[in-house]
Amino acid sequence: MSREMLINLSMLAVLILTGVIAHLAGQGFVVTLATKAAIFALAGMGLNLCLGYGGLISFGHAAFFGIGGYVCGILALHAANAMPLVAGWSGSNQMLLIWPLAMLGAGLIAVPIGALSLRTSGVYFIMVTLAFAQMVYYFAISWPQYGGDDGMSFYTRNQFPGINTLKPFGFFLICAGVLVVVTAVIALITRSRFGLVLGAARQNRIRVEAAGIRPFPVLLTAFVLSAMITGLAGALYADLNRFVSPTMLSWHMSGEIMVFVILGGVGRLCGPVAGAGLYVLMEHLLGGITDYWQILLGLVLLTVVMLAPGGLIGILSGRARHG
Amino acid sequence: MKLKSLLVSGIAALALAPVLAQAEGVKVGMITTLSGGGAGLGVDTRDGFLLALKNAGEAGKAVELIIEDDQQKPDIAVQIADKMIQSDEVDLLTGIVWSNLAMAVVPAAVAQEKFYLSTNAAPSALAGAGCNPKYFSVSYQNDNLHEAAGAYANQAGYGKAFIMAPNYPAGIDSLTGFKRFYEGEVVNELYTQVGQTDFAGEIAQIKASGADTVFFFQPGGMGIAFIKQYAESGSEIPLIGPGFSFSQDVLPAVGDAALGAKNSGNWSPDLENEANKAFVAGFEAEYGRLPSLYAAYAYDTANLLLSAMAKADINDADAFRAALKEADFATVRGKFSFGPNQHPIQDIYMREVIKREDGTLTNRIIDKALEDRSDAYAAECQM
Amino acid sequence: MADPGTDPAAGPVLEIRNLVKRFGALAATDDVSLTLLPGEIHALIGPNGAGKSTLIRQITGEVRPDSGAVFFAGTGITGLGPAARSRLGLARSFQVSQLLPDYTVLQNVLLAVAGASGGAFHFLRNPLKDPRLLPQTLTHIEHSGLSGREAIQVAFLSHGERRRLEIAMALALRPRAFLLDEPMAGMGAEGAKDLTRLLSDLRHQAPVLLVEHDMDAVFALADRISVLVYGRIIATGTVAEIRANPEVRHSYLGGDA
Amino acid sequence: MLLAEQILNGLQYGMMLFLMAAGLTLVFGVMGLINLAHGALYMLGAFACAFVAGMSGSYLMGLAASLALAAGIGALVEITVLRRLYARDHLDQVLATFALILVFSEGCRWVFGNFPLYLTLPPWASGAVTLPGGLQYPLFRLLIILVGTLVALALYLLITRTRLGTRIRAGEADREMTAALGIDIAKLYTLVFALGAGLAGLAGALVGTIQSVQVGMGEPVLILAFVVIVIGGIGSVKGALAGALLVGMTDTLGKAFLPGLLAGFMPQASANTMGAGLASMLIYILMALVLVIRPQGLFGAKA
Repeated sequence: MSREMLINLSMLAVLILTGVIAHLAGQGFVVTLATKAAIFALAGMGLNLCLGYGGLISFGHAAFFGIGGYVCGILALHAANAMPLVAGWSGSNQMLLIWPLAMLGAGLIAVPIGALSLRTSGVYFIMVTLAFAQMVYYFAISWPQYGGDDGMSFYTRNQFPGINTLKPFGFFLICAGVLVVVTAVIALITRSRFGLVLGAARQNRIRVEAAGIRPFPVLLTAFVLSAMITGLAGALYADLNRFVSPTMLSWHMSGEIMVFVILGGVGRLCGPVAGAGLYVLMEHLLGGITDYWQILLGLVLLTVVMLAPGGLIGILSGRARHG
Repeated sequence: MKLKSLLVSGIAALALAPVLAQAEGVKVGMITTLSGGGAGLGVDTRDGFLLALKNAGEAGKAVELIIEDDQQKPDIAVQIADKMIQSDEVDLLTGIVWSNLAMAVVPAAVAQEKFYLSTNAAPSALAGAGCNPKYFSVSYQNDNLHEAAGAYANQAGYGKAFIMAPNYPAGIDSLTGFKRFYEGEVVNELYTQVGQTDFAGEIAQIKASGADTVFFFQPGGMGIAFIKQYAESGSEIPLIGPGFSFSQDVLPAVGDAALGAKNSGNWSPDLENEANKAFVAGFEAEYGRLPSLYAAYAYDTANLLLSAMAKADINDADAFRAALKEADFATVRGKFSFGPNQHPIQDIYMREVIKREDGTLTNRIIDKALEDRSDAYAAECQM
Repeated sequence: MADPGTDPAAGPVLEIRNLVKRFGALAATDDVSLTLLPGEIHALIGPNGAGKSTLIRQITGEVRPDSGAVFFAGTGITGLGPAARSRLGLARSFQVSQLLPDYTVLQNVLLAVAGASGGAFHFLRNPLKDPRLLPQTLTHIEHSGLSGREAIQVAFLSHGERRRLEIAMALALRPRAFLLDEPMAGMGAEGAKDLTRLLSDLRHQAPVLLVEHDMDAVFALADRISVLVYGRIIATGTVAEIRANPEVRHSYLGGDA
Repeated sequence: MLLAEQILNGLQYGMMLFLMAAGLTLVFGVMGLINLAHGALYMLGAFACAFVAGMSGSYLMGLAASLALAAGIGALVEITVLRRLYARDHLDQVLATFALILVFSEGCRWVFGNFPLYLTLPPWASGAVTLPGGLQYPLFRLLIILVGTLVALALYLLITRTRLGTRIRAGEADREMTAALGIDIAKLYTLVFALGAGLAGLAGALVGTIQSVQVGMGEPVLILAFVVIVIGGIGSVKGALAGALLVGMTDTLGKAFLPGLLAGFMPQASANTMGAGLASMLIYILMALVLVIRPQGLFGAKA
């Protein structure tokens, strides 16, 4: 096992242990923080798949995060009020049903967004993904049925067989479990033939064409998978707060998801775990000291970009580049 | 110098931000807006609450107050509420200014057996079928002030009103409230975005509408921007609004553009009663500015809380609730009692913006618009 | 190991018929026809700006011609994109090497082998351990003289090694024709000699359409030469015929060539 | 009359966007830098204006301060941070400038507090004027249109008629060549960046005057400015002007007239809400359309 893999696994372990120890110590709020970190890490993992491995700098992943959240919120709201949604079916409060639907929703929207955005590259790609996310954002604002600008609360967490999701630790276990599974799936995908081609498309699309493979479907698939994972994170985040609002779709959210990836290390398997953990830790610790903690976050981020482009995992593993 | 005084008050606000009083007693979490365009409302809410605690002396020290800024964002408010309930283990929440934030926080908080005392936001959804034994509105029900403005528009002989409010629960309650007693024609009903600061398009529509009055509900920074831009536009159509649109947090920044504007309020700095005189003088002495509606509501809320604490232990929820319901405190509004849905029954006045001798703008009462007003939703409340 | 598709009796492997491509008023390719016969090395030469790149890009599928057609192994491929043409066995190398700098030699060749056997959409097995891919990959690396360098990242390869790697990746496509765009560019004299040997071996695998500036290499390798000037083929013939052609001497080779 | 007024509103909005977009597009064209912190410079300009105008009592001093401070801070940031990013990929640029937004926004909050600041118009710029045709329109908004037009003209002259302009064009065409021509490329970059920053600061001050000056005010404008330059073609000042006017008009007219159109199909209240939201989406739909038809933007050079 390589040193980087060890570091990846220990990042996951640290996050899970934090939650467990906090629970045993009766620190319910720290458990919630660890849950938040796990969810942000998941969102970052989604983005990392297309940004880190595929080189697609999406500045619009908040759209998928938010769509996942809204799917969860809408289903829960309908279930709570027994309001018919489609064909007499009135939503659901079962996470195991909500998750695939949230992923499906995010994935379905990602297909046209990805297909159109992939017509461009470079700065244009960044700007176009941003613009599409803004479109979704404004759509959510102008859609009064589900709260518009105000967002909507669904007051009670959705259910998972055998676990009391209302207890912070129960919900933490679910989120951590999802994170572990998704990490394993991403590890598998990025080491597979698909991952080989995706990494190749990041480096040189012309070469991939010359090898007889069209980069477009590969990149689009990566983009959609990435959106689905981020959408799943959005569904969990909605359940964490029992509330969704257009803020989840805002460009600031896109920037933050990107920050998780960069802080931890672009294209590193558990970079987003390290990044999201660090982010939540800073938010909590520095936020307790000063209201202006984001200045410090900005400076840390600047330092990472200027001096340590490999992020936290890059520093720890001593390798400047992935690949 | 207007800017300087704003700067000074900003810095003073900073110094006060993490206020923690010690002593055993009730732990109160205040979630309010301390940054952005809505900061003026939250700062007055906080300051009014703190003033009441200070005036109460030893009794006030039994309240441990934790204050957090919600940035006027519902998701932040939800997260703060989670933290206050889980980590700080507060007994009671209060302070939310905006109805959309209240809708995001209050139902979950009361479901977790926490009391919530509203210092401002009181959306209709929480007054009717969604009422809750743990939820008290000390301010009003959202529709109230707007209902009074609608009644006033009839009296003043307006028959073609252009009505406008931000698109969030309180905005919708606002226009619903206005139309409840207003008998004339509504020439246009417009919802603006929350946080909007440029009203050029809306003003053009107003000018072209042929209305004889503009009723607008734009609290905080939105109101400041609207009134200033309206004054620049050359339109002569008179403005009326609820007290929020011409509140003390808005007036210094708008300047003379607001002079003479009629607005409705359940409180006014010149209201004749002992409690109010002490409040206005004390607030001015403590903070160097006149209190707004929001400060008055928060001051009443703190005093209501203290009155209940004197009668019951908060751990005995039923007793504490009964003590709150008695509303046995010296209100700055002259008279105050709770209706069956735990929303106030109170008088509502029309006010006018005037200039004091020292040049500050403020409101004075010109008429009583509604007497012993409850609200339109009380009957739907089952508890 | 002659590919079944290159049976000498089957006619030209690659055939270009009357290709025309205009950019505004400029005809970059003006009614060009040429053929690539089984087993031959056919060199395409011409001065800078003659339209060689545009012609190559139409053959690879990056640029659509305004009119005319391209046939490969007997089928029309005018409507196909570059990836599809590569999959049919039209292998190419680039003027400026197009490799994957973060990957090792092994991963680079693996990509090409993957392209030829089933494409990208396999999500489970690690290709480094895939018996469908690995033996072939190692064979191609060996044939192009890169044995022992498998684990080296491309960024650390020498220029000559990169050229060889490109050839290895072209071989991995099980090519029916090679399209080599200035493979000698930037090579020293010694490296050029090595590469010339490698190229002349290639014709045993499949015919080569060679675009090259290095006239020594062209005259040493080519069976036939076509000369492109101002978007038109002005002559096609054996080395001797082209050397003797007055029009070619005048417009391209110059008096002393 | 309503239409005329809304068109003027659209023009004013467009001009303001142009002031923002011009700097953004120049910086991208010349240095290849994507600068998210441009909105922060807009905010800094507004705060500088509010502060200096408040202290000195002179609005014009405030405007001058907004230009000077934004340009100064722009130059400083260019020299200390951004210069190192020109050769990096866009991801690093996005992140570094995102980090700068956090630093500037929170820094501003720290210095000026959480309260929005409000500026008072000087008497000579306040009130409404009656235009030919009887339309009353705020004088200050007319002034913004005028300033935008003047800046567009000045930029045109600067780029086509001056030595600095020649260098800027050379810089856009080929960075290495510009260096070979003996132009001090570092100084040129600082100058271009400061120019763009100054314009953003000026825009912030002007808008802050009619609205309010607060932390975060630059962000919505920044996003729109990006839409503008993507529509216009990244790097083209002409494109920035065209894109800005297009976006300004689309947004204003959409907000003004979409609700009316929708009211034909649904109740007035929901038509108003939907209309406002759709109008906001309209800009992005416009952008998507432009990109589908011309991926390099209206005036962009082919990539």
